[in-house]
Amino acid sequence: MKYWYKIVLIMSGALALTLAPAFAQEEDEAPTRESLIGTGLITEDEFAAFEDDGLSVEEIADQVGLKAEYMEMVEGHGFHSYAFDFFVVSMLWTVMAAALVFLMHLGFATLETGMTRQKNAVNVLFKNVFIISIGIVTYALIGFNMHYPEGDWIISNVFGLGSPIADLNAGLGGTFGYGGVGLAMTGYGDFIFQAMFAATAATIVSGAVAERIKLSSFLIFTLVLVALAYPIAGSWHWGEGFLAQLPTGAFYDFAGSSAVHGFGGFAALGAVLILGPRAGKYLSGGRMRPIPGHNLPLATIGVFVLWFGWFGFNGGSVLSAEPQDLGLVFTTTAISAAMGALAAMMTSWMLLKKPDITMALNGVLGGLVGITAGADAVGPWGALFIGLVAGVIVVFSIIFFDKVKIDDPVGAISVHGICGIWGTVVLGFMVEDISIVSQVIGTVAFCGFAFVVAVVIALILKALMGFRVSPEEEEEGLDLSEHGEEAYPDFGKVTG
Amino acid sequence: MKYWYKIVLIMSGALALTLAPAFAQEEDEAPTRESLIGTGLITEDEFAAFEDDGLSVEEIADQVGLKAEYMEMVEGHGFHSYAFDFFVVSMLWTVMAAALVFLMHLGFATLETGMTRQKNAVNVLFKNVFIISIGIVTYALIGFNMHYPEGDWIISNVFGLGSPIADLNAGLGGTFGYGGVGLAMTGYGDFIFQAMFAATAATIVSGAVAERIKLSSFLIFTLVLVALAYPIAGSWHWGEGFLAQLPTGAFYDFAGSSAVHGFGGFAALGAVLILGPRAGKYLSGGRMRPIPGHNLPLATIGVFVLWFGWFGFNGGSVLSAEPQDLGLVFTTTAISAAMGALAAMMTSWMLLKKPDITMALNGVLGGLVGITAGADAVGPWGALFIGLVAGVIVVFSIIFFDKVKIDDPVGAISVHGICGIWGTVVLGFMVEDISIVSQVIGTVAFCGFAFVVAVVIALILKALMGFRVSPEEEEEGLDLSEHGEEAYPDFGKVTG
Amino acid sequence: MKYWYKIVLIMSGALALTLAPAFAQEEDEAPTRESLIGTGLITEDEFAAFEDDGLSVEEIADQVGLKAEYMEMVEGHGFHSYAFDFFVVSMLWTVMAAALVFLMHLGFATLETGMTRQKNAVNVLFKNVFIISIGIVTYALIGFNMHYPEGDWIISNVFGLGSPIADLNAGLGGTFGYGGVGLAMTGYGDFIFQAMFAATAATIVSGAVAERIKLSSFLIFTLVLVALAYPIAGSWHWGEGFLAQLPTGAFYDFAGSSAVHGFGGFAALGAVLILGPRAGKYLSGGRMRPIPGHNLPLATIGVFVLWFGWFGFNGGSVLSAEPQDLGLVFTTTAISAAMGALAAMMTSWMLLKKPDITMALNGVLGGLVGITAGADAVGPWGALFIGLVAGVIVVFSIIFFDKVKIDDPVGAISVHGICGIWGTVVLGFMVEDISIVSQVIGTVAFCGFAFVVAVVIALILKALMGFRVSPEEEEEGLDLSEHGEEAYPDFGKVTG
Amino acid sequence: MKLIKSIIKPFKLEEVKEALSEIGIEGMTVTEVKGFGRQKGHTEIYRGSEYTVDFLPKVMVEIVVPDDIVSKTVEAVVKAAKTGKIGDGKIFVIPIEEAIRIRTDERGDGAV
Amino acid sequence: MKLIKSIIKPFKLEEVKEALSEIGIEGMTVTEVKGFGRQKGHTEIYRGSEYTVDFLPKVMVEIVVPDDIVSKTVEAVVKAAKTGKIGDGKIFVIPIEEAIRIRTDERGDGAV
Amino acid sequence: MKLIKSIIKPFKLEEVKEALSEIGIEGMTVTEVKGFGRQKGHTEIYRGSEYTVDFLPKVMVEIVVPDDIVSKTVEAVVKAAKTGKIGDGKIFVIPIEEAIRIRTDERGDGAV
Ligand SMILES: Nc1ncnc2c1ncn2[C@@H]1O[C@H](COP(=O)(O)OP(=O)(O)O)[C@@H](O)[C@H]1O
Ligand SMILES: Nc1ncnc2c1ncn2[C@@H]1O[C@H](COP(=O)(O)OP(=O)(O)O)[C@@H](O)[C@H]1O
Ligand SMILES: Nc1ncnc2c1ncn2[C@@H]1O[C@H](COP(=O)(O)OP(=O)(O)O)[C@@H](O)[C@H]1O
Repeated sequence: MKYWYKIVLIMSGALALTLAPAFAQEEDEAPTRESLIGTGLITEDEFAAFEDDGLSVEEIADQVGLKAEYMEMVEGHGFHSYAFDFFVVSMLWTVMAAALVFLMHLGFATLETGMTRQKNAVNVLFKNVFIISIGIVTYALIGFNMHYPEGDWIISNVFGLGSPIADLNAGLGGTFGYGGVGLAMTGYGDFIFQAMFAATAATIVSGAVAERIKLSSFLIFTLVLVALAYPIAGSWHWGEGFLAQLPTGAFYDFAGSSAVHGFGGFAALGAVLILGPRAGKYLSGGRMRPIPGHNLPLATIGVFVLWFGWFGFNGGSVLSAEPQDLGLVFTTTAISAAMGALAAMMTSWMLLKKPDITMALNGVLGGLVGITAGADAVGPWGALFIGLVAGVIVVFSIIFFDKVKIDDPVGAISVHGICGIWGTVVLGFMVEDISIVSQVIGTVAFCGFAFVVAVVIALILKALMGFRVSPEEEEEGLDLSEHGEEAYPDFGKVTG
Repeated sequence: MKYWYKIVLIMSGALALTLAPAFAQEEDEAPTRESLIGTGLITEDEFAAFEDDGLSVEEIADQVGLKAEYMEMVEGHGFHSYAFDFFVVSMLWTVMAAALVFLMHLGFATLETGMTRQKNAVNVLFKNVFIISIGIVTYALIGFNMHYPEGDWIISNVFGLGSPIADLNAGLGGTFGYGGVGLAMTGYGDFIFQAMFAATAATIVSGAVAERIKLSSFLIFTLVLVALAYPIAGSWHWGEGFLAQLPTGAFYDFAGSSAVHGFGGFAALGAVLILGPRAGKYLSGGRMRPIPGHNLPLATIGVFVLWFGWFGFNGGSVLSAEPQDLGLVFTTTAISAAMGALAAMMTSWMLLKKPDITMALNGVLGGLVGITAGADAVGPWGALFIGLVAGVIVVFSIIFFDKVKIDDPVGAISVHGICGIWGTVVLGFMVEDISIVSQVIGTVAFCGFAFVVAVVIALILKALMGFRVSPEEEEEGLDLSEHGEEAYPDFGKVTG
Repeated sequence: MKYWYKIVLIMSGALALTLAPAFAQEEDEAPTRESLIGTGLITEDEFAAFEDDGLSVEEIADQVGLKAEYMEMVEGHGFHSYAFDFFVVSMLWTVMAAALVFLMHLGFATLETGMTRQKNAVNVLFKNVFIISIGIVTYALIGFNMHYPEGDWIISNVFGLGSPIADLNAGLGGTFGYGGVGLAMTGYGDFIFQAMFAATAATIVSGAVAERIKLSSFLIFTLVLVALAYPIAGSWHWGEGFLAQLPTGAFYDFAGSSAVHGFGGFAALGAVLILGPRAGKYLSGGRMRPIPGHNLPLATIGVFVLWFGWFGFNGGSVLSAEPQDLGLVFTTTAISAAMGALAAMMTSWMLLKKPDITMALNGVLGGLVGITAGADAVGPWGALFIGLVAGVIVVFSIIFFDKVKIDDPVGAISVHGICGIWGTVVLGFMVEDISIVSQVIGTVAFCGFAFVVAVVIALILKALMGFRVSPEEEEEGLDLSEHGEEAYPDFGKVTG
Repeated sequence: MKLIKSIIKPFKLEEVKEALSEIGIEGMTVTEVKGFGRQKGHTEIYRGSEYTVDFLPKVMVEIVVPDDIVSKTVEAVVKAAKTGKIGDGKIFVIPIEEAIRIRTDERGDGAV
Repeated sequence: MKLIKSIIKPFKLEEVKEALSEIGIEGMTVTEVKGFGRQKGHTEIYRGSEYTVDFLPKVMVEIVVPDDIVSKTVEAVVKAAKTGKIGDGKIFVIPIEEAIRIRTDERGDGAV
Repeated sequence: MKLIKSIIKPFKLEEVKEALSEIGIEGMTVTEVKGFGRQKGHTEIYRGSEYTVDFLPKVMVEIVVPDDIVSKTVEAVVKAAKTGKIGDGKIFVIPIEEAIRIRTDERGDGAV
C-alpha cells in the first residue's frame, strides 16, 4: 500500500513523455500583399506603415485577420451594432455589479455572525451559504420569469408563474436589442444581476431570527421567500405590474429601498413575532439584558463589505454604464452612508453617553438603505439629508424594538424595514413628479405583503414541524445542537 | 398586545388585495413598416431581417425606439459625442476605482485592529468608521473645492477656501468636456474618486496613535486633517498650485507617495511625538517590550485588502481607461508589492533569525507606497527595484523608530512616511525629465507641512482637552473606558 | 532629545512658507474663433452652441484641445483604431479580472487559516503572502515567456525556456493588434492576468500540506512549482503546445479546471504522500480523530472571497469584454457554485446526519472548480448538472482520502484535484466537438505531471534538508517553532 | 475558615451568585473549567467524521467563608445549582489556615 | 478524602485521563493554567524585537478521591504524565473535609 | 507545606512574579479567573442598553512552599500586589499533605 504511489508516479511520467512529441503544425495558404489589400480591410498606407515597423507579410496578414474577426463580431450584433461599444461597457458593468452584489452576502454573513454569540456562529454561516445558493438556483428555475413576466400574467399585473430560464442569449438576448439604453445588457447579464438581488431579502431575515430558529424550518422559510414571495412582489414594480401603473403616478423605488430592503425587513418582523425573543434577553420584572455579539471586528468587516457591495447594488441599478447617472449614484450612495454613520454615532453618543460601534455600523446601513430608493433622483444634499435622518431613526428604532420585546439581534428590522420606508416615502416630498400617495401605496404593498407572507409561512411551519429550537438546544447553542460543530474549537480550550 | 400583529396582518393582506387590480394599460398609436423606415433609423434590409427573425411590427418599432433613445443619449453629449464610448468606459473605471479605494478603509480597519490589542479593538474600528464617513462628508462640504481651486486661490497657489460642491453634472460636468483624456470622468466621478483618497491620510494616523489617544481629541484631529490640511496640501500639486509650477520642473507624484502617504505618515509622526509611547512598551532600564497585535489573521486580511484596493488607488489615478497606462500601472504596482514582501521577509529573516509575518505584511505595504509616485513612470524592472529597496527600508525603519522610542503600533510612519519619501525622491534618479530638486522640495513640503500641522493641532488639543487617555483608562483598554463595549465579549468568558 | 521635533517643526514651517510664493503662470497665445474653426475640429454650429452655453473663447479652445488630444490618442493605435473602444473596455476588464484573481489569494489565505489550528495560523498566512509574491516576481522573470513561448520552444511543443519580460507595451503590445478579439488586452494586461493565475496552483498545495511542512522546504517547493512546473505545463495547452494540437482534437479547458486546479490538486497529493498525515490524526487501532479548523468564520470568509474572485478567474478568461460570453460565464459560474453548495449540504446531511458547514464550503469550491473548464461551453442547465455532481463528489472524496490516510486539512485534493478532473472530462460527454479522448489525455497530462513533479521535488527536499518539521515542533505549533510568533497572543491569556 | 469549591453548570452561575448574595456572601472567585464525570460528553462532527468531546464546560466557584456559615453556604449553592439532571456537579470543602486581604493586610475572618 | 491537584503538560491530558479511567476514577475537573518553573519559557519575536514568554501552558487536573486510593491515583498520574523532561509538573495532595454531590445531596466518599 | 493561593489584579502579575523570584521561589501556577467582591463591576453598553458586568478579571497565583517560608512569601505577594485600592484581592493559605515532582518522583519539600 505504502508504495502504490510510486507506480502511479512512474506511469504518469511515462505517459507524459509519450504524449509530448510535437505534432506537426499545419500551415495556411500563404497571404500576399495584394491578397491582403484586396480584402479592403487594409489600405496601402497602412500596409506600408506595418512594413516600416518591421512586420512580415504573415504578421500583417494576422493583423488583417484580427480586423476581420472584429468586424464579424460587431456585425453579429446586426441592426444593433450602432451601440456596440456602449453595450459592451454597460454589460461589463452589469456583471461587475452582480459580483459586487454577490459580495454583499459575505457582508451579511460576517455582520450577522459578528453580532450574535459564538455558540451560534456556524449556524449563521451555514444559513448564509444556503441562502445565496438556493437564491441563485431557484431564481434560474422559476424566479426570473416570475419577476419579469413580460406580460405573461396569471393574475393580471399581480402574479405570473415562473418557468426555468431558457437560453437567454438567444434572439435579441445577446444584443443591445434586449433592453436598449435602459437595460443595456445581455439576457444573462439581466439574469445574474437580478439573481444576486433576489437572495438579499432572505438574508435580511436571517440575522433577525438568528440564535433560535430551527434550521430546517428556516431553510424552507427561505425557500418560499426567495423562490416565490420576492419575485411575485417584485413583479408589481420592476415587472411592470400594478405599482408601475398606479393612477396616482408610477411608484418610484430606484434600487429597492422597499422592493428589497423593506420587503426583507418586514418579512423579518413577521418571523420574529412568531418566533419570540431569545432566551435570557428579557428577565423577570421587565428588565432587559443585552446579548452582545461575539466578534465586533467581524461585524465591522461585514458593514464595510456591504457598503462596498452597495456600489454595485445601487450603481448596477442604473442598468447601463450611463456616466452621468453612475457618478451621481455613487456619490449619493457614499454620502448617505457616511452621513448615516455620523448621525448614528452622534445620536447614540448623546443618548447613551457612550459612542457605540454597533450603532455606528447600523447608521452606515441605515444610510445605505435610505438612499437606495432615490440614489439617482436626489443630489448630494438630498443624500446628506436622507442619510442624516436615517442615522437618527435607526438608533431610536433599535431601542424601540428592544423595548417592545421584538428581539432582533442584528437590527435588521430597523435598518432594512424602517429605513427602507423612510427612503421610499420621503421621495414623495423631495422629488418633483414622484407622488406621495404612490410611494405610500408601494411601500405598504411591499412591506405588508412581506409581513403577511412571513407570518403565514412561520405559522404553518410552527404547526407542522416547529419553528424554534428547544430551550436546551438554544442554551447549548445551535452550532452544537444543529450542526455538531464549533466555530472556534481551539480557542481557550484544553482539549477538543 | 400579544396579538396586535394579527390585526396588522389582516389589514395588510386586505390592503394588498385591494391594490392589486390591474389598471388598464394605455396603447400607443400603432407603428407601421412605412412609418418606421420613414424615421431613417432603420433600412429596408434591416427591417426585413427583423421580420425574418419573426419580430412583429410592434417589436421592430421597439427596436427602432431603442436606437432613437441611444442616439439621443449620445447627442446629449453634444460636441463631445466623438469620445462618447471612451468616456463611458473611463467613467466606469473611475467609479470602480473609487469603490476599490473605499475598500482600502476596510483594509486599514482590519490591519490596525489586528496589530493592536484586543482591549482596544472597538476603539480602532470606531475610529476607522468615523474617518471614512467624516472624510466623505467634509470633502463634499469644503474639501473638493479647496483641493482643486481651479484658479480660485485666497493665497495664490497655496490656499483656496473650499465651498460645498454644487451639481457637478451641470454644464460640461457630465461630458467628456469636463476633463478630456487626462480626466475622462464626470464631475461626480471626479468628486467620489478624490473623496475616497482624502480620508486615507487620516486613516494612516489612526494606526500609529492607537491604544492611547483620547477618542474625542482624535475625532477633532482627524476632522482638521481631512477637512483642511489634506486638501490644502493637495492643492499645491494636484490643484495646480506651486508644486506644479516649480522653476526646477513640476514635482512628480503620480498617485501620491508623498501627497497622500508621506503626508499621512508624517502627520502620524507628529501626533506620536506629542502622544508618547504606550504604557508598558519601554521598561525601566531602557529595555523594550514588544506589544504584539492580538489578531494576525485579521491584520493579514487587512494587507490583502489594501493591496487589492491599491489597484484602484494607482490604477484609478490614470484618470481614464487609457489601456497602455492601465496595464503598466497594474503591473508595476503588483511587482513592487510582491518584491517588497520578499525583501522584507528575507531582511527580517536574516536580521532576526525568524521569518516575521508582520514584517512581510509591512513589506507589501512598503512596496505599494513606494511605487505609488511612479507607477506609470517606471517599467517592471524599476518597480522591482523600488519594491526591493522599500522592503528592506521598512524593516530597518520600524526597528529604528522602536529604538528611539517613537512607538507606532502598526508601523505607519515607516510604511507610509519613510517609503513614501523613498518612492517620490528616487524618481528624480530613475526617470528622465523628473528633477531631483523638485522631488525633494515636494516631498519636504508635504511631509513637513503634515508634521507641523499635526504637532500644532496635537499641542492645542493637549492644552484644551487632553490628547491622551489616563493611565487607568489605558490599562483597562479604550474599549471599556471610552466605549463601554468589548470586541469579543464571548471568548473565554464565564459570563457577560 | 525630547525637544528635537520642535526644531524640525519650525524649520519645516519656514520652508513651506518659503516655497509657497506663486510663480507666474505663462499664458499661451490667445486663440480666436477663426483659428479654432480653422482647425477643422469644431464646426460653426458647435462653436455657436458653446457660446450659447456661455463659454468664453478660451474655454472653447480648451474643449477643442480635448478633441485634438483624443484624436491623437485614438490615432496612436494606428491601423487598430477601428477597435479602439472595444479594446479599451476589454483591457479594463482584464485588469479588473486580474485584481479579482489576486483577491482569491486572500480567499485561500483565510480558508486555509480557518481550517487549520490556531497554533499554525501565522505559518499558513506567511506561506500565502510568500506564494503570491514569489509567483508574481518569478512570472515576470521567467514564467510568462515560458508559459507562452510563441513558438520559441526548446523541446518542441513541450518546453520553452523563459526569459524576463521586456517592455510589453512596445510594438503592437499596447494595441488591439496584440491579440485581437480573442485576447483584447495590452501586453501588460496579458502578463498581469496570467501572473495572478500562476500563483494559484502553488496556493492550492499550501493548504493540503499545512501544519507539518517545514517552512524553508515549502518555500523552495513553491518556487519550483510556480516558476517552472506550472508554466511548462501551461505551455502545452495555453501556450499552443501539444495539447492544443492533439490529433483527436484540441484539449478544451476554458479557464483551467485541469491546467490550474487539477495541476494544483495533484501537486498537493504528491506532496502529502511524501509528507504523511499530521500527528494525532490517526490513532492506534486504525481510529481517526478529526482535527477541526480553529476559525470557521474565517474559513467562510475565504470561500465567499474565492467565489467572488472566481468571477474574475472565469470571466477574465473570456480574454475580452465580449458581452455574450461574459454573461454566460458569470451565470454558469454562479449556478454551478450554488448547486455545488446545495448538493454538498444535502449529501453530508443525509450521509452524516448533520449539516456540516465545512462540507457546504467545499461544495461551493467543488462547483467552482468543476465549471471552470466549461464555463463558456455549457449553458445554465449544464452548469447545474456539473455543480450538482461536483458537490456530491467532493463529500465522498474528502471522506475517502481521510479513510486512506491521505491527510489534507482543507480538502484541496478533493476540491481542486478530483473536481478538476470531473469538470474537464465531463465536457467530452456534454459538448459537441470536444473529444473525450483529448479531455482524458489533457487531464492526465496536467495531473500526472504535477503529481510526478511534486513527488520528485518533495523527495529531493526530504533528502537534502528535510520536508517535515520535527514532532516536537509540530506539537508546539509551527507559529512558535518556525516564526516565534503567535496568531492571537491576547486571547484568553494572563500575560504575553 | 473553609474554602468551598463548587463545580457547577455554567448557566447556573447567575443563580448561584444571587443565592450567595442573599445570605450575605460578598466575595467569590470563578474559573472556567472542563469537567469529566458521569455525564457523558457529546459527539461532534467535522468533515464527515464523528468524534466525542469528553470534557464538558463547567464553572468552578471558589468561596472562602468563616467556619460558622459553611453549611449555610453549601446549602445555598446546592439549592441554586441543582437541576436534578446528571452533571450538576460537586462541592468540596477544604480547610484553610489563613486568609489575608491584600489591600489592608487584614487577616482571618475579617479578610474575606 | 483528598484533592489531588496535578499540573501537567497539556498534550499529556488524554493519557492521564485514560490512566485514571483504567483505575476506575470517573470524575475530574480540568483547568487551563500557565506555569512558571524550572522549565524556561521561550523567546518570541514581534516586529524585530525579541521577548521572553515566561509562562508556559499547562493543564491542572483536580481529582477528589477517597483516602484509600490516593497513592494509586498519584502513581497513575505520575506514570501517565512523565516524559522525563523538565517541566513535567507537580502533584499536590490536599486534605478535604467534605464532598457533596449537588444533584443528590449525597455526602462523603459516595459523592465523588 | 502550604499552598498559597493569591487572587490579584492582572496587571500586578509581573511584579508579583518578580517579587517571588527575589525571595527564591522558582515555581508557581497561574490561572485566569473572574472575581466578585466589594469592588463593583463596571457598566457596559450594547446597542442602546446598559448592563452591569459583575465579574472582574483577576489572576489567581498558586504557589506551594515549605512551611518555613510561608510568611515570607505571603509578605512578598502582599507587597507586590498592593495598590491600596479596593479589589486588590486575597491570599488564602491551605495546608497540603504531599507534593510530588512528576519527572523524578521526588516527594516533599524537595519536589517544589
Ligand atoms: N472525583 C472528582 N474530582 C473532581 N471533580 C469531579 C469529580 N467527579 C466529578 N467532578 C466534576 O463534577 C462534574 C459533574 O460530575 P458528574 O459525575 O458528571 O455528575 P454528577 O455530579 O451529577 O454525578 C464533572 O464534570 C467534574 O467537573
Ligand atoms: N512551587 C510551585 N507551586 C505551584 N506550582 C508549581 C511550583 N513549582 C512548579 N509548579 C508548576 O509545575 C510546573 C512544572 O514545574 P518545573 O519546575 O518547570 O518542572 P519540574 O516539575 O519538571 O521540575 C510549572 O510550570 C508550574 O506550573
Ligand atoms: N470570600 C471570598 N472567597 C473567594 N474569593 C474572594 C472572596 N472575597 C473576595 N474574593 C476575591 O478577591 C477579589 C477582590 O475582592 P474585593 O472584595 O473586591 O476587594 P478587596 O480584597 O480589596 O476587599 C474578588 O474579585 C474575588 O476574586
